[in-house]
Amino acid sequence: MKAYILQRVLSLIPVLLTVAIVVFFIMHLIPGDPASVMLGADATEDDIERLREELGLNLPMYEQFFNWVFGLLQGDLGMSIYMKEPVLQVFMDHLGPTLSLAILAQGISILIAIPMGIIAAKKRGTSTDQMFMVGSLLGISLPSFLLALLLSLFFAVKLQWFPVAGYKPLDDGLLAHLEYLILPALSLGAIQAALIARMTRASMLEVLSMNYIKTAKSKGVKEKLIIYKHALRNAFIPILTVVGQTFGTLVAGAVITETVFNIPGLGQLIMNSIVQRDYEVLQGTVLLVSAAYVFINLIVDLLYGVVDPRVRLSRK
Amino acid sequence: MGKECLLEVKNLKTTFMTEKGPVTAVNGVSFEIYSGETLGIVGESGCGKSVTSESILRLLNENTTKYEGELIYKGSNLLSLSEDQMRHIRGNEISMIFQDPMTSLNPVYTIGYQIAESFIIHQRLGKEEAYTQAIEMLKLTGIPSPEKRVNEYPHELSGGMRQRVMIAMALACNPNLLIADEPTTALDVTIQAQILDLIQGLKKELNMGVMLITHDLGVVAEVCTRVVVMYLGQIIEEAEVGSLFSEPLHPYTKGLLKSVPRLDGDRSKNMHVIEGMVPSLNNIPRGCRFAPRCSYSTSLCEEKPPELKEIEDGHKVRCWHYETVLQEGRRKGIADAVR
Amino acid sequence: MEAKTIIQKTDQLYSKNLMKKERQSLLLRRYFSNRLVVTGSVIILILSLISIFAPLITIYTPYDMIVTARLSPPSAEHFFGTDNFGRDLFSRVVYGTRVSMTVGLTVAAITLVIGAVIGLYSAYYRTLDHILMRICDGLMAFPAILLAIALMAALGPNIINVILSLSIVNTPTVARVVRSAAIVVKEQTFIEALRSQGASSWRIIWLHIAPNTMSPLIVQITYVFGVSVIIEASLSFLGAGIPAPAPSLGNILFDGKIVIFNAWWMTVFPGAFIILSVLGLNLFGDGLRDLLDPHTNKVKK
Amino acid sequence: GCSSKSDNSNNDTSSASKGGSLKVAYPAQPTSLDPHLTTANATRDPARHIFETLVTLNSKFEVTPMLAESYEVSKDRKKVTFVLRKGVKFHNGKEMKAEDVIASMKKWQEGAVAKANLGNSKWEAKDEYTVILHVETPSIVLLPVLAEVGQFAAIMPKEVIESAGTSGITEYIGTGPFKFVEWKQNQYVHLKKFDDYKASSQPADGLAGKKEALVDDIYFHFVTDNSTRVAGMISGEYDLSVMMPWDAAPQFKNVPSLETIQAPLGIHTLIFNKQNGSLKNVKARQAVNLAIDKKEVLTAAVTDGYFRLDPGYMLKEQGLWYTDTGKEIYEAKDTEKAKQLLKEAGYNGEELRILTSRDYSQHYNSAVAVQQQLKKIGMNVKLDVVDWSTLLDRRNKPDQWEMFFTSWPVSATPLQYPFLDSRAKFAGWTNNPEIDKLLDQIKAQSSQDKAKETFNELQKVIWEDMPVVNIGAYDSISVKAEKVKGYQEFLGPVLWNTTVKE
Amino acid sequence: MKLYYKRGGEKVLQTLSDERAPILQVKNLRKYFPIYSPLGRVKGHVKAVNNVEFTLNERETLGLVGESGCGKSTTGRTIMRLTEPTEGQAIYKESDLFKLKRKEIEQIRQEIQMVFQDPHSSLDPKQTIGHAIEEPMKIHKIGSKKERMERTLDLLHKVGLREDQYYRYPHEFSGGQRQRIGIARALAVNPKIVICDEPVSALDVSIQSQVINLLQELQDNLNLSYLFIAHDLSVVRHIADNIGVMYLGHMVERAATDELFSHPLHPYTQALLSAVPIPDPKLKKERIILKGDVPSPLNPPSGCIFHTRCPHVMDRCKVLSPALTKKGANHFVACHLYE
Ligand SMILES: Nc1ncnc2c1ncn2[C@@H]1O[C@H](COP(=O)(O)OP(=O)(O)OP(=O)(O)O)[C@@H](O)[C@H]1O
Ligand SMILES: Nc1ncnc2c1ncn2[C@@H]1O[C@H](COP(=O)(O)OP(=O)(O)OP(=O)(O)O)[C@@H](O)[C@H]1O
Ligand SMILES: [Mg+2]
Ligand SMILES: [Mg+2]
Repeated sequence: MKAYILQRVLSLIPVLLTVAIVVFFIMHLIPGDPASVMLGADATEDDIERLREELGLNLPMYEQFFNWVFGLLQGDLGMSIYMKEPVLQVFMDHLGPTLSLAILAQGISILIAIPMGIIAAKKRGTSTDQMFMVGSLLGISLPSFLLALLLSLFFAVKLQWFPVAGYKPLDDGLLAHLEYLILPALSLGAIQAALIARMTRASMLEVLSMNYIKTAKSKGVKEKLIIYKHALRNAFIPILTVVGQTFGTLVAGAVITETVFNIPGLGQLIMNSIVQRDYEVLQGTVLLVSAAYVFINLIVDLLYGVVDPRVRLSRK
Repeated sequence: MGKECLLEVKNLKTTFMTEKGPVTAVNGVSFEIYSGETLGIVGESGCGKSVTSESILRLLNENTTKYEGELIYKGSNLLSLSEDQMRHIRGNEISMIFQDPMTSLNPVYTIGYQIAESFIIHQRLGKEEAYTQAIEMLKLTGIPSPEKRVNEYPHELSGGMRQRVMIAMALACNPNLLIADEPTTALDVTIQAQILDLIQGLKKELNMGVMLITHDLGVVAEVCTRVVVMYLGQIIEEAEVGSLFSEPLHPYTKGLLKSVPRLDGDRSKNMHVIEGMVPSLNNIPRGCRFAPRCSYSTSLCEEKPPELKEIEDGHKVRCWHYETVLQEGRRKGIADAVR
Repeated sequence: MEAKTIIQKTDQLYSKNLMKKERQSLLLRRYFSNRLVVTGSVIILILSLISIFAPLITIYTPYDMIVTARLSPPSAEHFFGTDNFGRDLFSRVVYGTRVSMTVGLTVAAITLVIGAVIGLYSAYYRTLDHILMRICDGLMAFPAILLAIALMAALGPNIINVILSLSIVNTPTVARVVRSAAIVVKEQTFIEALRSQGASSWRIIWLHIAPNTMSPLIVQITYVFGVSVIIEASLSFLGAGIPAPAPSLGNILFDGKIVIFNAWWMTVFPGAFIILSVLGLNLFGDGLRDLLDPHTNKVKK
Repeated sequence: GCSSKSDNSNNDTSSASKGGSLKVAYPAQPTSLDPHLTTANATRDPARHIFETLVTLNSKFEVTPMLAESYEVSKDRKKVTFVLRKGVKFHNGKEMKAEDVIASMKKWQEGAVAKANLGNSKWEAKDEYTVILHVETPSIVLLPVLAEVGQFAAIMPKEVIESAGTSGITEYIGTGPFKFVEWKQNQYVHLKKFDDYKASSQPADGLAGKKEALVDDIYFHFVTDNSTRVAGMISGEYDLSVMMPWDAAPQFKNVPSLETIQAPLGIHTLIFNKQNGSLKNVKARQAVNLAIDKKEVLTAAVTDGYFRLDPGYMLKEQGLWYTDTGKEIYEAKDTEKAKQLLKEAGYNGEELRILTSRDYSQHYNSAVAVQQQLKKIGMNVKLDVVDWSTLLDRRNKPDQWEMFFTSWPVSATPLQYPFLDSRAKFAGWTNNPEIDKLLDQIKAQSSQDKAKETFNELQKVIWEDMPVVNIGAYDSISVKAEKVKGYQEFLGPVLWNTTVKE
Repeated sequence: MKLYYKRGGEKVLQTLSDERAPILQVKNLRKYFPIYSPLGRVKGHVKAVNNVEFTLNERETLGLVGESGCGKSTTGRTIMRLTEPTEGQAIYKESDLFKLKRKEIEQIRQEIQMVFQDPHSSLDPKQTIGHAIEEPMKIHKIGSKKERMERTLDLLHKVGLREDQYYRYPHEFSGGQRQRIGIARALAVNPKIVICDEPVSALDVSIQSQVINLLQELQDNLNLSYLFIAHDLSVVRHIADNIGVMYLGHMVERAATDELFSHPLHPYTQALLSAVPIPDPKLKKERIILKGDVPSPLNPPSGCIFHTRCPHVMDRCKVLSPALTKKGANHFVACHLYE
């Protein structure tokens, strides 16, 4: 087990290296740099050049890359040019909102989607099934920004049930915290919910046709128990996979949601870092987000073992 | 021990609603099972053996399956029982072992739990007590160190052991009738011998009726008392084991018996062959279902489906030409004896 | 002898044609009995026709502006009203659909080819697998829309770069799907049988593994198509997609966002078209999966 | 309801309720709050509440003392003596003295604005409360530059300046009516009332005079998405929002609890690349001017009612400078002549790129409209839509563009426009010796009247040589909740003397 | 050329198989599959094939029997070089198959072909069966397009399929027919040796005999040598001239078929034979029921690999592994009982 985790952690290295290379070179290929951004629209070239030199931006690109990677190897993600804080610090400052948002979105989507998928599978072919599935299809087809816009228009502007935008940390009380996050989480979780509902249904349908379900039935187990005890747990692995993968997309989706709802999370941080060319913040953030994605999927893989004992010991 | 009739299957007809229209996989099957006997059901793949057995416990998907006929168990028709009443019978009075022990056990629960579940459902035992009982059951099936095994998962056991677990599970509540659907097909011969031995022993001990489904005539010959031969959803012959093997009345049974390779057969001869293939259920011959492959077939066979007819005491056959078959068989038998 | 072969051949020809017809009619029947695909294809067909015949069904070009008539509501003259430059919204939505469909289609085609090559080869060669899949993992771990935004920022926004960056974003998922399907196929006995006949790897990969990964691939590709339409819209929505003045559903929405309170038509129409096109594609993909998978089609209610 | 340019500056504010907090939805996050560093509005607007300058502008754009009690310009105009107000405290409790002013000015002078106008001027402390500025060449812009609002000459404690790094100060300590509390990245900047603020005794006027913090807290919430700001104002989430999208204005009219404030923002210009490409030729530029329908462009950019068709490079409000010279050229619109001029310029359908960014809708919308208009005279125009930072980078490269739109906030003098001076090397690379000469002349003039006269000449040259085209002047829209009283806008939001009635 | 056998009629007894020239000699074959730890280190080995030796003669069938997992398929696959052997030699036509280069082995595969167990997965579902049969000819560039087509049609005919089925897809065929297609495909390039890996295990009895008859017929007509892998002793008995019995990677006994069935020496062979159910209810024979399961090849028992289940186990067996020794003409056994 330990060895397995170690192996997985080691396999992170090439993945993160790919991410590092891609993010570094994309960032540095984008025209514009922090020096010109910082000095504003009317700055002269000389000023910009001077600042560039001070910030070490005039070094050859490979040199900058190796400096950065060298720092990484020592656990130093660099500094934010604007915020004058270590990237890790900046990242942590923005992690909270996104994490809350992602967890809430994922929570809502799981709570809605899994029962929906189960019911649809149980009532396969009925109108309930069709309704749920068309609903979930709509969920996939509706771009999240559109949904975000509509939700905010209706619930925040028109009904004024929720604030339009902004964020309150957990310290201000759970209720205030949630009040600001409900709409964004809904708009972010819709696609997830749709995907999970569909996966649950497909997976349940497959499991329900397995022999051991027949065995359970032949033992006289109640249908409810068959579904929730015998089938669901077996159907869980593909569901878990989707949950793990969508968790990654939540962060990406957060870019839009956080923009619309003005939540100071990683999405905003990333967008702003691109806009402001805050190289090291963007590089570090993307790297950490990617690592988190890989890490979440590692956890998902480990959860497989909890759900399914077959996975526990032997791995190919 | 008296032979009481446990289950009477009367004209069972099971129809699936499929994309291409209704498919009747089992068409008018009737037989009885008595306590203490082993009834064999044989037939080639797809002839409806499993559907018959699953129909008895009503395990098939209710949405897409239609049952007709009667299944008389203890005076009531299983087909007209409520789902709740049916659940009380399943696993408690009639239980079942499936063909493939790997896929028939739930991979995510320990075998202990899966056996204990029967006790918990039907005898309302507490968890601990149920586990103790589960260990007892495992012991009964001859699994070494059952105390340890109860906490293992199906994938940690070998095929033979898994099948023992299935048996332990099925026998947990002392059922009156055990349906074993190809219990040894997935196993090796030496393991198969172990399992069959076990079922035979337990049957005697518990005085159950056993319905053994198989396509292996060798297995039937070794363990069954009575045999039903199925072909394409119908019973074509039913008899005591002895008379079926010595005097098969249906050309198909006869062909089947001959084409089974035997350890004592003549190696130099070509193996006997039943020409042709089983037609699909969507395309059933109008007359006798076996007619297209039958060497005795006449125009009568092609026109008119024969009825299942009792020829001798307990020996039934569905064939227009059983007499010819019988006579030919007797002549051959004499010839064999002479040689 | 010759006569015999001729007869045989005509026989074959005959039965071949017959079988083809039979198969076609069966497929057709299955197709029409599958409500999902039919609905999906009708939607896609209509949208495709709209985009192909865009110049014929619009009165105005998407660029003609009458600034004085900006933001006028739907009327007989402008079915969908006008936008913030006084351009005909109907025309812009129609051309925008054209752009979205083109982007979706091209991205689908590119990812199909590249994803298939990567997926097949990494399924077949283990060492290659390690390298390629790590790269794919890396690209997948990279939040897709960010990669697209960053790429767009780096390459500059134009339709080719949109397509390019969406292709880069989507290729890893396609490659993964192909790979996992191909790994299953590769383990099947018929591949071993081919090897035992002395078949070369090229032959095995392209003539035998590839055709057998088609159905998950097709489903994934329709998904990519849908996702590309949405991401393109999102990029445009964030101001990083198809650059103006060319219309795309996303950048119409971007413009409409600000006037959402006083010009609902600038949100409703392009929004509806995006939903329709993605919905159509998803329906089509789902139905296609059912069509291609004989197991799910067995039981009918 | 909609009101005029600014809220009638109330004098009865003292009687109005004090306290409470003001939530401002601000469209952009600053890169730094160090006003010495950048001209960006996002820095200016929060920073002006924290920091103050020696002199500032009143509502008539006249230079007025602020931290200085008074100032005196020597005869030869080479020496300015500032007498500092006594007892002015920094937010850290320290009193502001001459050494702080000198340190601050030295640092400020490294910035572009100061460097261009002050050159190597020296500061000297005469005593604790007197500083003297020595300049090499006398200039009419000297004081206006010190009062400039963008990249302004903020006075900070000496220690803060000593500990500042290359990219600005790290401690935001000034003398303003509000003190800096917290900057939550991508979230808000929080300012708090500074209790020890020592206000000027003069009446409030523009940025000058008496300032009083009437609210306890100010939050500059950074809300980059325009529609979110609009929605946030409508739902009452925020109390005030500046730089609203013009298109949203009609919407606010329907909300009784909101008031719209319209204030002059500046001039809208189309900049030509005079170093590279077809527009090097003045005839081509003139053709462009003839082809552009300025009203249409401005309507597309900022919608009807928020612009003025005006050839002046200084605003009408700036009576010290304003002139409408060049009106005929500005108003001329003649497609045929434009085509003719194009032909003369030797234009052959080469692709012309308008560099623009969606980050500023007025620039982008103008570009879209102009592209259509230029097509009519046969110009092959393409839009290069990039993000703002890319635009900043690309516009410095002569081979990457032919035109771009940009606006110029109201400036105290015309000398601050970098697009005129060849020495500023500003994108577009205007290189007209005559313009340079006139600029120098203005600078050297001893009186405002003479300077204005020379400027009149300059504007004429600009309209003839057309290094840029002035499309017109336009206003910004801000929206505030009704409960916000006493708010005014002068070259940006002014939040002192403003109350929130709870 | 001398014919030894005539099927279907009187048999010409053949006595010594030495008369026939050996075509394939396998010596000292070992195949260990490494087991990796998650970190990629080798944790141990699955000893799938351990020191297997046999000779396959021209126009002869060598049967390989044993229970699931004993290494039969691995033996076959190693000879085909579908997996690389750990050790050993396979002499074919004076060259060692295991030493051939990649290109050479692709060439030699024309002469050694294989028929697989599972008729469902051994055909490409997306390829018509005509093309499937033509494929090996294409690979080895045999004949023109027309010739290939004609040969394919001929082969289809030979294996009892209709020519007009050329354009059909595998899913349109039954298991038995698919197996025939597999055989036709193996024969397309005129092989000398055909390795049949459980070609009938997946088939029903009535179909099984059709395929076996076909294989025998083709052997006679085309002078083929078969390495026939199966777990069903009664089937192997029918087709094989010599039989090797495998247990846990080892060959425990090898003899001519009749010799093996009449005088099984190894206790495992004896148990295996006794466990085969005989389709004759009158014949109640004494079965040897082995205890326990087959041990894992990852961790085989010390000494004689069979000692954990052997009814005759002696102390010696637990430590000493017996060598394959000759007991009579062409009869080899590895057991301490016979030393
Ligand atoms: N759910 C179903 N829907 C439609 N047809 C079915 C269904 N289940 C079984 N059948 C069909 O019914 C027939 C009988 O199947 P059954 O499983 O009883 O055969 P069997 O005799 O048990 O065969 P085997 O030996 O392979 O287990 C088959 O043709 C099968 O295709
Ligand atoms: N690629 C492999 N990696 C690791 N172990 C393997 C591999 N292939 C086979 N084995 C193991 O080698 C042993 C022999 O397998 P093999 O397939 O040869 O058995 P078999 O006799 O053909 O069994 P069956 O009758 O089930 O086909 C088994 O324990 C199997 O698990
Ligand atoms: Mg069955
Ligand atoms: Mg095998």
